[in-house]
Amino acid sequence: MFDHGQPSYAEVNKDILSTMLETGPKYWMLLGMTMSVAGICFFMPWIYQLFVGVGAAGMNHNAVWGSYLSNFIFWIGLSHSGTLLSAVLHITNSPWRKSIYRSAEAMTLFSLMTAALFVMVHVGRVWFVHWSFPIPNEMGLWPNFRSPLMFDVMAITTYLTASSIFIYMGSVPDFAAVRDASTGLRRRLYTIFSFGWRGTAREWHTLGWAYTFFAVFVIPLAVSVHSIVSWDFALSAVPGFHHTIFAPYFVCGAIYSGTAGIVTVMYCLRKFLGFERYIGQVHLDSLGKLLITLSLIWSYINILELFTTWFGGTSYELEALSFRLTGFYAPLYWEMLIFCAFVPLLMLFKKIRLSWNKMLLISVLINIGMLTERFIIVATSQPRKFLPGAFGFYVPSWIEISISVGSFAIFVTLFLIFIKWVPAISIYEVKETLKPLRRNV
Amino acid sequence: MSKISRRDLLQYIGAGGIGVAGGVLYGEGVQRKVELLIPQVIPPEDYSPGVATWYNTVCNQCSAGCGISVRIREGKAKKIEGNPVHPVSRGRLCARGQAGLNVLYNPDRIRTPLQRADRGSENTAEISWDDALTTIGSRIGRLKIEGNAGRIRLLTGRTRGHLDELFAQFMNLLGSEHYQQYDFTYPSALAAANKTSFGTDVLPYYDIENADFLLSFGADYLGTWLSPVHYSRAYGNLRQGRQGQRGKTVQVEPRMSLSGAAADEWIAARPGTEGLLALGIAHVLVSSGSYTGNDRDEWSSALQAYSPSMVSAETEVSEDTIVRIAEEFGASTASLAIAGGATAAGTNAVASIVAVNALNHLAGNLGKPGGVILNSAQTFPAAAGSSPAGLQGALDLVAAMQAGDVEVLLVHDTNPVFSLPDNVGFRQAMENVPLIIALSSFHDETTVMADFILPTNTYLESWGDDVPDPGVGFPVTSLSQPVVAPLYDTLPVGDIILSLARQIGGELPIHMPWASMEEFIKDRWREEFDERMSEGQDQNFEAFWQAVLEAGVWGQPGAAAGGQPESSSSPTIAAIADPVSKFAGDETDYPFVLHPYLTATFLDGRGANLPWLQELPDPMTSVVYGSWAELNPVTADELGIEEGDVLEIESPAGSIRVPAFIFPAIRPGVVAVPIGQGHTSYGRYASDRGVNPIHIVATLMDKQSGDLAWAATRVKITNTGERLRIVKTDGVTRTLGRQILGPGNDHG
Amino acid sequence: MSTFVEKLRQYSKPGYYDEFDYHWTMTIDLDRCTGCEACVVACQAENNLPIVGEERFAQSREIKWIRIERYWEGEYPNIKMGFIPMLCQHCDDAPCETACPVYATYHNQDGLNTQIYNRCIGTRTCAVYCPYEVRYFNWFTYTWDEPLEQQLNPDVSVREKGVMEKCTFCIQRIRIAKDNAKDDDRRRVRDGEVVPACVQSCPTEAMLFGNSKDPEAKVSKMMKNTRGYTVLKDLNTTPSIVYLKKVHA
Amino acid sequence: MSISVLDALQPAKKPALIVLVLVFGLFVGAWVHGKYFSDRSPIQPIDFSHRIHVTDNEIPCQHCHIYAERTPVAGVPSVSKCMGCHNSVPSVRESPEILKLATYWENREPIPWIKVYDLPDYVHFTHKRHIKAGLACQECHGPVETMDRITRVATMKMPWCVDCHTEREVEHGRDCWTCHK
Amino acid sequence: MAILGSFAFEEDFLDAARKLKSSGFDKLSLLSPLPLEEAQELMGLEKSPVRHFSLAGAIFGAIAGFAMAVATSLVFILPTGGRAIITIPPFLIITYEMTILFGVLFTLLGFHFVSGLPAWRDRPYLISAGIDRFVVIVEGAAADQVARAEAIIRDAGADEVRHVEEDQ
Repeated sequence: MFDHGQPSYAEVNKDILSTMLETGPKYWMLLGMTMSVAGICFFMPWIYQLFVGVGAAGMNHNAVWGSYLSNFIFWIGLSHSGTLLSAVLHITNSPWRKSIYRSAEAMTLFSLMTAALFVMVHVGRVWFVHWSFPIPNEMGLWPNFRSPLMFDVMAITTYLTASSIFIYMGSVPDFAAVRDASTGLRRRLYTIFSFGWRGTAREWHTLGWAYTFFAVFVIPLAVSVHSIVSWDFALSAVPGFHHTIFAPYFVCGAIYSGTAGIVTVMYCLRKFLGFERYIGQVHLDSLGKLLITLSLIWSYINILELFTTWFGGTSYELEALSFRLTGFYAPLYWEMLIFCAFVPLLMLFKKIRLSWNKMLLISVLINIGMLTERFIIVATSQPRKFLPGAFGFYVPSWIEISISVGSFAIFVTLFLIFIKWVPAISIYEVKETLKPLRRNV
Repeated sequence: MSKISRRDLLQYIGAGGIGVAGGVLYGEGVQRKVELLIPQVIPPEDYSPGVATWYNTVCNQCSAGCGISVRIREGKAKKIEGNPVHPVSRGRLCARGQAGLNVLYNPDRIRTPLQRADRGSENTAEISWDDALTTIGSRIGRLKIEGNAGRIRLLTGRTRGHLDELFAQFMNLLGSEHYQQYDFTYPSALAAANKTSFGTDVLPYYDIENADFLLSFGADYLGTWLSPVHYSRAYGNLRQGRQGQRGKTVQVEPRMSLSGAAADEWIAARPGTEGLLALGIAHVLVSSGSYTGNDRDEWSSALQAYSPSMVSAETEVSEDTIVRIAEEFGASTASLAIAGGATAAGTNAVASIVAVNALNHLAGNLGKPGGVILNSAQTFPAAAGSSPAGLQGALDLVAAMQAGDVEVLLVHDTNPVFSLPDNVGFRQAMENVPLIIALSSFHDETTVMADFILPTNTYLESWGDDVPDPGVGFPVTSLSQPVVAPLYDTLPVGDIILSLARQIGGELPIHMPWASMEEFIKDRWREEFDERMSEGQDQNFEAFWQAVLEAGVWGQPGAAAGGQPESSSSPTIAAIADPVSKFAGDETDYPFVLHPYLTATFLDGRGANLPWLQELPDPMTSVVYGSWAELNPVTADELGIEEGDVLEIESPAGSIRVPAFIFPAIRPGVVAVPIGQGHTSYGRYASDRGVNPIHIVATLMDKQSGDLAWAATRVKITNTGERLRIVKTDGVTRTLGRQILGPGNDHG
Repeated sequence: MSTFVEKLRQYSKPGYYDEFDYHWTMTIDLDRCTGCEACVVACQAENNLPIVGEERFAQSREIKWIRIERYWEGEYPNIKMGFIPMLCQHCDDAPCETACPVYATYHNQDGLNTQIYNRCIGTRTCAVYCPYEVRYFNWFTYTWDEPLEQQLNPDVSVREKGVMEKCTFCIQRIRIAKDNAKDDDRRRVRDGEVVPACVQSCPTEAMLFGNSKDPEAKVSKMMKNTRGYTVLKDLNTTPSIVYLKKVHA
Repeated sequence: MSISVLDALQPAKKPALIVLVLVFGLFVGAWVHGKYFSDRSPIQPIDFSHRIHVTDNEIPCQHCHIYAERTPVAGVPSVSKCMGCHNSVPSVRESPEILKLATYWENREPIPWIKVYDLPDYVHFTHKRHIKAGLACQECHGPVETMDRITRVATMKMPWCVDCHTEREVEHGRDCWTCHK
Repeated sequence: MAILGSFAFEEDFLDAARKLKSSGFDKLSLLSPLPLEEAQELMGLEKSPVRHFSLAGAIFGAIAGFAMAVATSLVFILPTGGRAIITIPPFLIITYEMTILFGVLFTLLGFHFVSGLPAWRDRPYLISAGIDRFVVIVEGAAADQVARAEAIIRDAGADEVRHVEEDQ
């Protein structure tokens, strides 16, 4: 479990809390950089777009959905690693979960927030977006619960709420640890954050039960969220969207890209926060195996999609398929296949699986591939719908590309803020994995 | 609660104050902008806010003369529709007609009289009407006194009705006989050929509505030819208007037009040989015994030379097709042949049309339903009838201008600089004219050469009347009235002429005593009403006038048409001649035939400044905003040309650069370029957009009619290697086996 | 209570809506249609469609509630062109309607597929779901060069950026006709009293509009024509526009 | 050593109170604005009194608002209409407000009345239908006959319209396309 | 008066707790830096009542979700896509999401309710309990019992014992 020998309890506290409490100039520089990138690349173009209209993006009549939505799915997908994986591993009691789940859950939260931002960027009149929430408004008119988009609204808000609660509750004992390690304002703040946690048997017991229930709720929720996102597409008759396989496809793809995301985040935590002691090869190995499995499922579903489309043989689907495979965006399609289906097979070799740098590369490639996948779904299906006369074309504008880049900066910014507010590794759960101290050993 | 210190209290008060102020500001901020409720000072009698009223008038967007109804709300024109009681439009209207609102509310309209120091430039100075009319009036008056009135010329577009009479009278009183019309779209050759065949140059009524078999040689009767709205309505009836009887249409033209697309059969005969094809069909009609008239022998000998085999070799239409069409044509109860477009724009246009007329003779459909019905030259109220003079007239004018014989040129409603080939040199010749006055609503290419621009009211702001040409088989006169108050400091063209007459003085104001065009028209109508119609009617003139004004049209549906057409075939037989067109340019140097065509949207370019029309996808290609050159896919393949490749199209008379468009329904060896774009000056929507193919047309002429043979130019094509994106709405133009055009109708 | 249960039962029935006396229907005879595009301009004039400009046109941002699609059949010289006017089909089972999260588009009691501009938040889902691609999005707030705005029809809202729009079967004309009918104490408008701008303008009378619930209406009779078909029938959208197939002689 | 959340919260009490006061102030401000400074009762260019015209002189509404029963718009009387009566009412001819009217008339200028009831452009309301349905003007415009200066009494927001339509069971009165198009 | 005993080793701590319990000290708090099953067993904690909250929340959410979907679609009768006004399949999705949402929210509520957090009142605590010490707190011991409790704690091997005044 621990590559460099077992630390003592006190060392665990010290190691983990120090990353939070001690802040160097590098951190501020990095934070400043990501914040400015987020501001310049994401918010400024968005504000411009708010003034001129969504026409600032490259979408057009033939493809009214564009990169904003593919980014939305990507981020929702990325969110699927954390909470879902954490909950599944919690239920199945996998010990290697404990040192990575906190950041994984944070990833969930922040990618969900980023995804929600993309919904805002996507819609034409964001200033009226509250009409899609089930809250009373001045028209006395409620949202349409028959709409797949409403499923989305409900699912994502629920997911966001549940994930926040999940990560928060898991952190309460750690907030107490922060409280104990600090003074002044921070101490007061963390007293409130930790609800005055003392770590009594009753508190631990209640938290344990509650946490298990959260996990039980979150697993079906996470599955439903990406299924619902897929239904935004699959419930339309659009060739390329209208597949029954879409829900499992999206869920699998989501977990796939999310898991790859965890590898990336793990690498960064290890590298920049010095968690070598807590994040070790066992994690890498386990995640590598998981990735291979997911990659194979993903490939299988892709083959299935091609096969059913070909086998169905309708003109609509075949045209959309041939555009995808051979049309303007074909290079992207093949790039996606290489990154998501073939490159991950390298992880079959244990040597590669245990190499941090190679795993980082593979995980980043997988996520590039998954981002492409979402773009391909959105961009190659809509312009080839039913009426050939309305066939068209969609190329993202600079605004869209900039906003996509900016979204990564937002994500990193949120993450950077997170590691200064919440212990990036669960302190008490790491302690659980240590061999208990015996007086006479 | 612990005691509140003074400091704390102040803080609370401060917070509360900021809160209240913020609340007030918020309330102010979300408050709606103050809107005013402006009452009228004195409301007009028929004014109802929020309720639309319809006024009938006449469309002026082409020379068909459709009756229109304009929807007016709160004094603004909102929509133009066809006038349901008008026999030409019958309640319908084409795209161009409906875009008339863009003429009225065009942002580029000339809003005040202008004076220009240097010709061709955009720099103009505003001038008052008084100053402008005084200056112009004194110049013209001096010429008249000096006896040089012949040096005054008036050039207008197609002008009919009493405005035509006003122009004629004005020029007559001045003592100049140089009132002339030029309209690119006017079918001079058709008029000349019909004069030969039927003895009258009043355009006849082609009764497509009741025809069973319509054979069109180049005439895009659904898009641009003579009276598209009327013919479209007729076409609908021909197809599906009669129970169990569906008329058939065949179109002969090298490039599929809207009518070609609608036709059951589209025949791309070799360009310039359409007339020959007509003669070939005629030959079969006579030789097969389908024609049984007394003069069969005469026909037979006249058509002797045009055997199907010979015609087939020339036209590259198979003998079978010729025979089959002839048989169907002969066998149909009401078969009708019409000619227009490129067929009527070759060097032997008149001969070609005569050949087509021969078919009508042989089918025996003259004066019958579904055939050719002659229109009466007699109309009510009678108006002088002058016709455009075609290329010959323009050449004469150019010659006169070059020779310095023109001192004052008045131009109205025509744009010869744009719609004449460059070779004619109209623009250059205008430089020799000391004073050019444009009566115009827009800065077009001709107007920018004018020294004085007198802005005219648009047709929606003017009085007028019109005798549609071609008519509808019975006497019809439309009355147009201003439907909105003039938007700017402009005057109706008739009023300008009357004011000028007053300025010039002499006997002019005596003979032209009317204060305005309205008065003039009403006066004329009253005169004739008293003369011709008051007998046997209880109606007085005012009631009659009100009724006509309300209906927008006066007509006599029951009245006999313009008498029987020349039933004798002999003039036609005598006129049969070799109808094959000659082309400018050598076939080896210039391997392609240039096929400029009028578009349903811009016609000869006059519609190009209307944004709705610029944004209207071309019916056949879906292209908007720009020009293109159509090539057959095979030809394009051979030359390695793809859509968007910029081609240099060079004729003996000049060259243009235009992007290629691969068009599957065009004869290989023909390159078609739409007319209408390529304006250098015509407002923001038209300027610097596309090319004008008329400019590279060689100045060949049909000798008999003096009409420009605009379809008789050969060109060569070079791929410049540049690319230009063609803006169009179409994606893929094949159904891909999808049931879009109906079950079992998808041939992929 | 029983009425409540009754209502519930009614509302659980698919396809239920408070039906009125109308089911507005259009027939388009492709044998008459010549593709002249008069309808396109008529619609533009009636419904305040923007003038988008060349650049935006090139990006497929044009707004044409009715457009003509053209399809070639065959190759030169035996080539034929098929025109088909494409406008909102006012499907009874419209895919677009279920897509909208805020009810900006729904089916009203006249069998019309509505679009409420001021309710729209611009998710554009309806446009994705529409198989006929007849929903148009306002990518910008379009403006008119002065004084072209004087032409705007005051009976139709001018749309701002970020909202979807589409053919309404000229609802303003339907409303005016119904208004007139009410004034005359008639329960129904007469056949032919409501004429959308496109139908009105059609020079070949290819289009016919009316209430298909009235068996005497011209449009009901025309719908029975053996050439009648609906586009993309296999998608089961049950459109309110019946096309009449072109006759190939 | 001991822990209590309450202790930790103690220093936050004052800022929280200040924020509370601020928020309360906001509400008060908004209310005050609505009550005293809103556009519900704008000052018109002429101090026209409906009370004098309707109650004292018993002029029916549609005598002046002539378009209400036949067009979507109620319409304000034209200047000529005002003058038509006031020319023949010598008693008040010299009052300053009538003199204002006379000035407008002499200059042939319309009176720039400020709209009190203004609907957004996407609402297509018609007076005609409502008058024909037998609604009194006061149902929506309030007791105009008692007002010296006209005051907006209804919100003119959608639920206000819809409630009435529901209450009166207007046939399809809740179809969005009844008003929005 | 509360007595705090801090232990370095888990077994000593459990030992002390067991002894205290058997000696009749009921108001025990067992503080540990990580959850200890033995300690929970010792305190007699088996199934947590949180689960009732979760169930109640889920049921409430399901009913509320479905009811919301049905009720709001009846406010305005706006048919879409030929579907019924009350369409079961999509409403089930809403129900599903709301079930989870309220399940989670009620579980959270349950946690707070059962665990007694956030704790408003002052409670004895040792910082080391959050790091590496196991702490036994005996509360509510009568004055005469304090010494006995302390003896038990010390016997078990506590490395530190403290007395803290409780505020009542």
